[in-house]
Amino acid sequence: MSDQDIKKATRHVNQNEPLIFERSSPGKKGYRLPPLDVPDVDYKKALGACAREDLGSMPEVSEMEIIRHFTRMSTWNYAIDLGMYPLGSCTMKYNARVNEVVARLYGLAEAHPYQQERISQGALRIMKTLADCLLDITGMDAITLQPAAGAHGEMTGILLIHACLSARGNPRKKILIPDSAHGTNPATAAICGYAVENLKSNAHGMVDIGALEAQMNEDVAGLMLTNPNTLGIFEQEIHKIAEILHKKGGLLYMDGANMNALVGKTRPGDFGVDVMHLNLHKTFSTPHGGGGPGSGPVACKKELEPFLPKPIVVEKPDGTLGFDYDRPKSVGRVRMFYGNFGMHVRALAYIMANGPDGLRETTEDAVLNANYIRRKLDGEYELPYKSASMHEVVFSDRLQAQKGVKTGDIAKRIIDYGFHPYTVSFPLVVPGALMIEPTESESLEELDLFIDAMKAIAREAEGDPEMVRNSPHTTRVSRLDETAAARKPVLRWRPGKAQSAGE
Amino acid sequence: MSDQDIKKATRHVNQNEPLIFERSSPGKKGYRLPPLDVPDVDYKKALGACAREDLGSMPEVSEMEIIRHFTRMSTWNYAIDLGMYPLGSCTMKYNARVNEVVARLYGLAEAHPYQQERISQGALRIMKTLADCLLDITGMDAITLQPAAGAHGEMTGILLIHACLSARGNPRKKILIPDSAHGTNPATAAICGYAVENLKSNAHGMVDIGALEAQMNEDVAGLMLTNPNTLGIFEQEIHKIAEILHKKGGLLYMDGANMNALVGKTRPGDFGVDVMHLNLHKTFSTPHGGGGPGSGPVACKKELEPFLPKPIVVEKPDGTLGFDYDRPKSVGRVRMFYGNFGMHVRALAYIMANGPDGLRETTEDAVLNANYIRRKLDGEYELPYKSASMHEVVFSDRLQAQKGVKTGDIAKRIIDYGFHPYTVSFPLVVPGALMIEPTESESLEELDLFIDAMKAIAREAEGDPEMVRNSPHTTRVSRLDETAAARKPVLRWRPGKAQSAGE
Amino acid sequence: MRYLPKSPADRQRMLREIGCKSIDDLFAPIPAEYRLTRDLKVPRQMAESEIIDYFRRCAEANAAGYAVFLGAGAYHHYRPVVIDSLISRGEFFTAYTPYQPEIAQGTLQAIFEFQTMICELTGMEVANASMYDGSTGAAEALLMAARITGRRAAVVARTVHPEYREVIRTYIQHQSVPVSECGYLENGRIDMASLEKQITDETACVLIQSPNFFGTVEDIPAIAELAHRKGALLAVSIAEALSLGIVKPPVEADIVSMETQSFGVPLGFGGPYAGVLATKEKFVRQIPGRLVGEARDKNGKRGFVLTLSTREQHIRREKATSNICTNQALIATMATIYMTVYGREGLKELASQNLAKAAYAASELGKQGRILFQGAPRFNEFVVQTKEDPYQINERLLQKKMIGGFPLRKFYPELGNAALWCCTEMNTREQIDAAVKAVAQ
Amino acid sequence: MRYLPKSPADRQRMLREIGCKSIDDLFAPIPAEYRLTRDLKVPRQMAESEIIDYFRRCAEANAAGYAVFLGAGAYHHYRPVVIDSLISRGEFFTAYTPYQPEIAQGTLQAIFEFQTMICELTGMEVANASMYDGSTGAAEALLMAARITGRRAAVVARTVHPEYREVIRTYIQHQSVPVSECGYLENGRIDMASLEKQITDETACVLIQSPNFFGTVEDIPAIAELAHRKGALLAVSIAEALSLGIVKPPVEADIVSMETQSFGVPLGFGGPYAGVLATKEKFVRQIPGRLVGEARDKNGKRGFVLTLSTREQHIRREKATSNICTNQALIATMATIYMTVYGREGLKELASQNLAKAAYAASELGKQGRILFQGAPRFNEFVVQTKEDPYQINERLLQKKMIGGFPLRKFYPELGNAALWCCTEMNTREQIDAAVKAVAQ
Ligand SMILES: Cc1ncc(COP(=O)(O)O)c(C=O)c1O
Ligand SMILES: Cc1ncc(COP(=O)(O)O)c(C=O)c1O
Repeated sequence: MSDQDIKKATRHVNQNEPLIFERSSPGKKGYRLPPLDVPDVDYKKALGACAREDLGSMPEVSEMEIIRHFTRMSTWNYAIDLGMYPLGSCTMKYNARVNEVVARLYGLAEAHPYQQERISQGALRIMKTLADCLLDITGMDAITLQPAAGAHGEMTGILLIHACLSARGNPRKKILIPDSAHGTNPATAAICGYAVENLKSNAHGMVDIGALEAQMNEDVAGLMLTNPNTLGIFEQEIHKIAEILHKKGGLLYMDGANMNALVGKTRPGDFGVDVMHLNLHKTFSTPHGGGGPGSGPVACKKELEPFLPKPIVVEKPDGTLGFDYDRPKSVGRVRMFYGNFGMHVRALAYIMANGPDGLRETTEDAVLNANYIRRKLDGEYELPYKSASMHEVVFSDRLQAQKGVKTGDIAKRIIDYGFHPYTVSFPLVVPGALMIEPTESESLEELDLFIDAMKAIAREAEGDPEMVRNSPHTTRVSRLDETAAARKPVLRWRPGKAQSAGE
Repeated sequence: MSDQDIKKATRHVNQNEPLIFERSSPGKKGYRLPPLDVPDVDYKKALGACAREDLGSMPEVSEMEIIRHFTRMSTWNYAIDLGMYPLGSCTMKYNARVNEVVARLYGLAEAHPYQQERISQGALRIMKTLADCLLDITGMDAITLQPAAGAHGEMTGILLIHACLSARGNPRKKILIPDSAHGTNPATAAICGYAVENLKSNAHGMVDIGALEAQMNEDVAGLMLTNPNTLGIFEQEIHKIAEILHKKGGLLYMDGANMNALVGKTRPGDFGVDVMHLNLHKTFSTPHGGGGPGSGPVACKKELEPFLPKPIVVEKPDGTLGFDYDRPKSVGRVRMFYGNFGMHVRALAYIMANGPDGLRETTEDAVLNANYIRRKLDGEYELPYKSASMHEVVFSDRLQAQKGVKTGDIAKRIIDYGFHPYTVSFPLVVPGALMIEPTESESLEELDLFIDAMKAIAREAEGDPEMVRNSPHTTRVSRLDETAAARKPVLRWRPGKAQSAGE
Repeated sequence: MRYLPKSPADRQRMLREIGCKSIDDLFAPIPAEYRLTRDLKVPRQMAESEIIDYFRRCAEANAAGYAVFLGAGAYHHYRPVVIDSLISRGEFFTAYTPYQPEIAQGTLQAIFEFQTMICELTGMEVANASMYDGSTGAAEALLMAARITGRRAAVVARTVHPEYREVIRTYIQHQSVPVSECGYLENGRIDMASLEKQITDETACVLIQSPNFFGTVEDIPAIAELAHRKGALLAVSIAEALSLGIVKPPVEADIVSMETQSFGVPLGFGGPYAGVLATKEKFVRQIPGRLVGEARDKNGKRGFVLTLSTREQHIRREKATSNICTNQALIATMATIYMTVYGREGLKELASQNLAKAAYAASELGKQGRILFQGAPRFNEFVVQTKEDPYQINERLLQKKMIGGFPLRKFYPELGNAALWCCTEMNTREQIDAAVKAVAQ
Repeated sequence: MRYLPKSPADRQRMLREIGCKSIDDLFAPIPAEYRLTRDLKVPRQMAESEIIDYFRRCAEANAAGYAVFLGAGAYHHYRPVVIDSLISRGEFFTAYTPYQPEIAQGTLQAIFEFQTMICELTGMEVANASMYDGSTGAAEALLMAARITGRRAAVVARTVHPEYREVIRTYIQHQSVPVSECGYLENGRIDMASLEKQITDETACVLIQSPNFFGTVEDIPAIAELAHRKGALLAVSIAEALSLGIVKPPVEADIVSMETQSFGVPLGFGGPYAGVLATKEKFVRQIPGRLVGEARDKNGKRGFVLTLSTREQHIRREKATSNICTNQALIATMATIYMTVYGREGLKELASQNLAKAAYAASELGKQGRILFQGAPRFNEFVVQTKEDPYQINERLLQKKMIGGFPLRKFYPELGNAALWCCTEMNTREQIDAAVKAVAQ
């Protein structure tokens, strides 16, 4: 393999580290407790038959080893802090440090969810202010911050639809979902007791209006639409879509995962959406944390408001804030307490750092970046849909597949170039998809390096497809055997197993 | 090169990053100020001829780029947090996280040095408590926390000797310094107006008592002794040394860089030392930070107390603490304000985390680790002095040098094995020295990996000396040309210079 | 905007390359009538110092430095500082889901360790990578049991956290899994006689909590025996994870759903926390959420990967075991670090201190009121019944910067003036004595 | 002890391998009569939570949340949060001096950037990697000038920070470099006529501070001209680094010694801060402290190394340019991040806000007292002379959670009831108005 073209990364010595259990030995300690200041109690006596014998293989290590263990492991990860992370649909943007600082302020981080409202006014104010901001951003009438992630928001939203239609007289049976939709959409519909009906895209990668008209009927509760959709294409006939649904008594749900293309430029509430979720961990920059936590507020129109999960934050006559639990029509709670409050803090800090001008500029840069990549890579990679791109662009591996190089191989190879890959093989409507979402957080230099890398890989796929198929070549481990792992799953460490070579 | 024996590290993809100036472009911003709430002033008018035109090549970059810039660069560093850092004489021990937390507490981190004593009682209490602890640890009578590092402490200490001897009638002319001493010792003596006279070690690597007796006379102000010395050997005849000095009216200065071998086991004040410094950034775990900051408190016997730098912290009749500036015999200030207070906080936190039992155990483990390494490597590497080792052990490269592999080459090679090298070529009394100080912070597993690596290198030096001489082979850059760099020094970036290849 | 790494010249150059005159050209796909032509109504762009000032003011408008006697599903434990120090490394907190194992081994190994420790603590054989929290985890446990057994009903103890039960009701409302609730006895434990009657042929599982909402440790072997005898599974929800330091793990259960907040996660006004599901190996293909498994790379080196993803929504879509995608990975990592810090001995010692503190407080408060549910073992929570309205008592405590127990009337009207108190290692004897004094007043 | 990674069994095994019976065998080299047989008198081993409690109590016994009008060598500026976030990475703060460039490029490149920025800001050609602080840096500048010129005397302005002057006196006391002090004029600037007289054939350098201790910007070209005419060097000390955002750099100087505390370094009760020395290229071999230079590796790749170390103590020993070894690298990195955050435009804008705040405060306080030194430009500090004793005024301010200006009487008895006030971007108009009101009272 030639490193000639690789400008962004170099190999460097990196620490190995076993599992923490393999570091453990009896008598090492990473803690010390203060002396007990009340009479000691023999827990074995107090608990009797319920007393525990021992804690098995729980580790025994010192603080120094803990620091090294996790620090070393962290160096095996790629992260936004290290470079572009163009995972389509994931909106991997800069996670501002000030957000982390304010979320850890003592009075916020140490607030008990059941402490009296009187001593929770700061937290309530944050939730209320965030809610107000999100309502103006979405153009909706009411909101809940309770859902813990996007899929959780979807569930909440579809429950709202169910409740609303039930109140109207009939919850109906089906939810329409475009073939380009994210897997959480159909999974959500199923949890809410709806059957899923697939809706085909047209040649432009948008909802086929004719098909929608044909499929829409009194059995259909609503449509779950992502806009811009997972091809990065804005559903230009959105208003017509809403009209078709509404005319037949259905409701329009919008998956707001792609709001980073819209904030400050257009509002779902204005173009006919009835209910939607936001991903604070995408559009509003709360960190992904290796898979979570997230936060998925759900905003809706007036008619759906009575059904929102309880409690909701309300302003009381005396000007103080409080929780309203008295909501008889509510679909119920979707999570204990009030949601992922720490993410609310961060999202509000993000909004304040941006202001209206910054939010608009952010959206513009996100769309600019995606279109720049599209322009530069069009031709090198096949662009299956020619419709205008918003914040992300989806190519296919058709050209490279002719040499046996698939989207998954290209993804592995770009790791050698110092990048995290794009989203692989999604959306399903594009065979061999390369789904690229740069976000606004990438500089022109970083984008050019990415484009150069992608072009170089296209050349490599021509000249040395085998090398690409065996990539990555620069990582600690390469091409882990996922099939074997799933066939005989080893999901936990067990004592007695020798430490494996190379670790 | 074979990676067979390398168990501790693997190569992994690592980000490149140019100089920040190479990322800069006009109009990018990483800051935003609050709106000015007082009348604006045209600074050019206000400053007239003293107004600045522009800020030249100062960078213009966004926050995202700043995070990546420094995060990427950080990944090029080795650190205690990543593994063993056996730099002899440097005491690279675990830097506890709680120290960092308490040093950043608002009331401490944001205290102005000139704020009234009445609202500084917390800070003063910390300084007083630390001072008391250090006095018991050293067995001395009085202390100043003002010096900013070890060398600064040395200067303070020698000034005390000068002042004390002057008060006795004659400051004298010379300071005796063993040939194994650290470079700061003679440099300090020179700053304080003393001539330096070299004192030879004996065959055991200790002060040659006969030579000392011969060299000691009324011209000699004192002896600067490191104990254990830089060979890691405790000066067993320390009391005799003190006696010889004292008899002829000289004073004994102890360089406390190696106190990690002694804390809780013996006290310099008890074995005849008159004045000494401590390195809080060694023995007391304050972080080295890539070269600093440090803190070098100086402790002394009663007779020297009147000469301590001012101010000192005193307890007032009403029980509050304050600074005493009224010290007519003081050698003066060695630094503005009160020293590196943030390091005082950390050092005290370290002492509290340990307590008397922990401090003793720490010293024991430090000595245990060094002796374990010594036992395991003796024979593979030549041990020039056979005297017992305390917290560090010094080998020589004599065996390897026969194949042309020098201590510096072995050091480079051990980088490939995932370690930071030991201290190279110091102390000067050992030609080709390998000075190894593991500290107490290394586990048996890490020590064994180090020992295995050193043994493997010894074999490599036999079998493939060229490979060792060309190491490291696993790093981003290798064998930078220091001679060329010093011949035509480039000490700053200049605009217009193109970015260099490979970066 | 200071987060955006573009100069005006960069933007111009890019537009030129794309072939656009202005940025608005790129928004042409949005029909003109829906384009927003005004500024959003959000606060103006602020300096970092202003943002900090704003949130500091909010933090000050919240309680801080109060003595906390509240538990009830969120526990005030000491958080070792290494946790934040380590998870604040960008490599952990700014990474995504570890879809590319070559550059995500840090996250993957951490989760594998999490799974292992959860198994060790709960006595289960497999654990997943996390759920949103304990309440949603409990709901998913119940649905999982229905999938496993093919039965479509459940019995839930009334001593399960009331908000967990609300969440369960929400989750199952359109799943036709009728849920009945089972009461408790004088000793605070589940009413076994009633339970026996409530379990039918259609009962997929019995869901209990232990220690339950009253702080009482349930007799799990007995409940398991009963459930299993009737062909139902036993799902155990654990809200106070620290109890496992000294309380016997629910090895007889089929599914354990645990909230890990006690393990180093800030109270944070209720979130983010992290739930986790653990179960027997034979049920692994019905578990929702992500799983990390061991794998070998092309050179035979050990590594870790996301595995068994055919259970998940991105593969299975409407047939998935759950719709969960984003989970609580970073919080699980916090818990992993916490469990590592305390470890085998520390969790026991710490849990034992908790028990002692609560026992002391109960004995002292017992002089001012009646301690309910005395007949069964407790961990760090207990119920006090007073003559005075606990809301009134709490008002008085508040004046003294103390947050009293959780009044139970809202969820258990039959208990009258009862409140649920919690004591952890954070409550000093001094605090407890002061609280007792204030209650007595 | 929780930091120690050893089990009892590990220790036993190691002792066995070494061939010792007990750990005390290893301490045999210490003569028995000096071995400590009692516990040290230090606080008992504490839990992490206890340590935090202790320091939190100390922090509370200190002022927090006061409005600060003190400058005088330590400046209260906003610290962007990215600074602590980045320097808290273990790779920066737990690394040693970058002696092994292959695994220290992060530190080396950061310092190279620091050196470059210091050159840009000060108008010098080379800068070192840091000194302990501004006061010791000033002393080293003076000694450096003596080495360069071979002359052995110096003139120091009385408007140099009084504590800097004390440090200088300490440093030169055994170096036979007599130092005379030069007074100031009505406008706060150095007395040029007197300076002219004080410079002799033996004067190695003139050392001034600008903005000086009264906040007044000196006429550096004129002073430089005078010094150079007499064969002396000009050394300029800068205590308020932020002034360089809008104040002309001292390009005419030969040596600049700067305290960088204003650049993102916490006040921290006086330290750690970081000084830095900058000079002309031709004097580089006389500069003390570490220098980082560009280098090529064996494959031609750019990298950075410590260079010109033959000036330093570890090579030159008693002939070194200084005894400095450990410096303030991490603080220099903090300053580097700060300078990067604000950069070319931000430092100007921020400095300009500082000037405006101080101008406003001076004009308001001018109504309550006399503003001294009016004839020359100022940055963010100014001197107010009041009828009332400033210590008394400050007592009153303290009651209102404000820390007033620095009373000058201690160092400048001739100024009577004068105090040195400072306003930065941290002082809101509201604070200033409140302070003025309290002064007026
Ligand atoms: C389009 C879309 N919808 C829904 C989701 C699910 O959101 P979450 O992962 O927050 O549950 C995602 C997340 O990747 C998504 O990309
Ligand atoms: C033996 C010895 N003495 C003195 C010093 C100088 O201490 P500092 O670097 O803190 O000035 C050192 C530091 O490396 C040392 O090892």
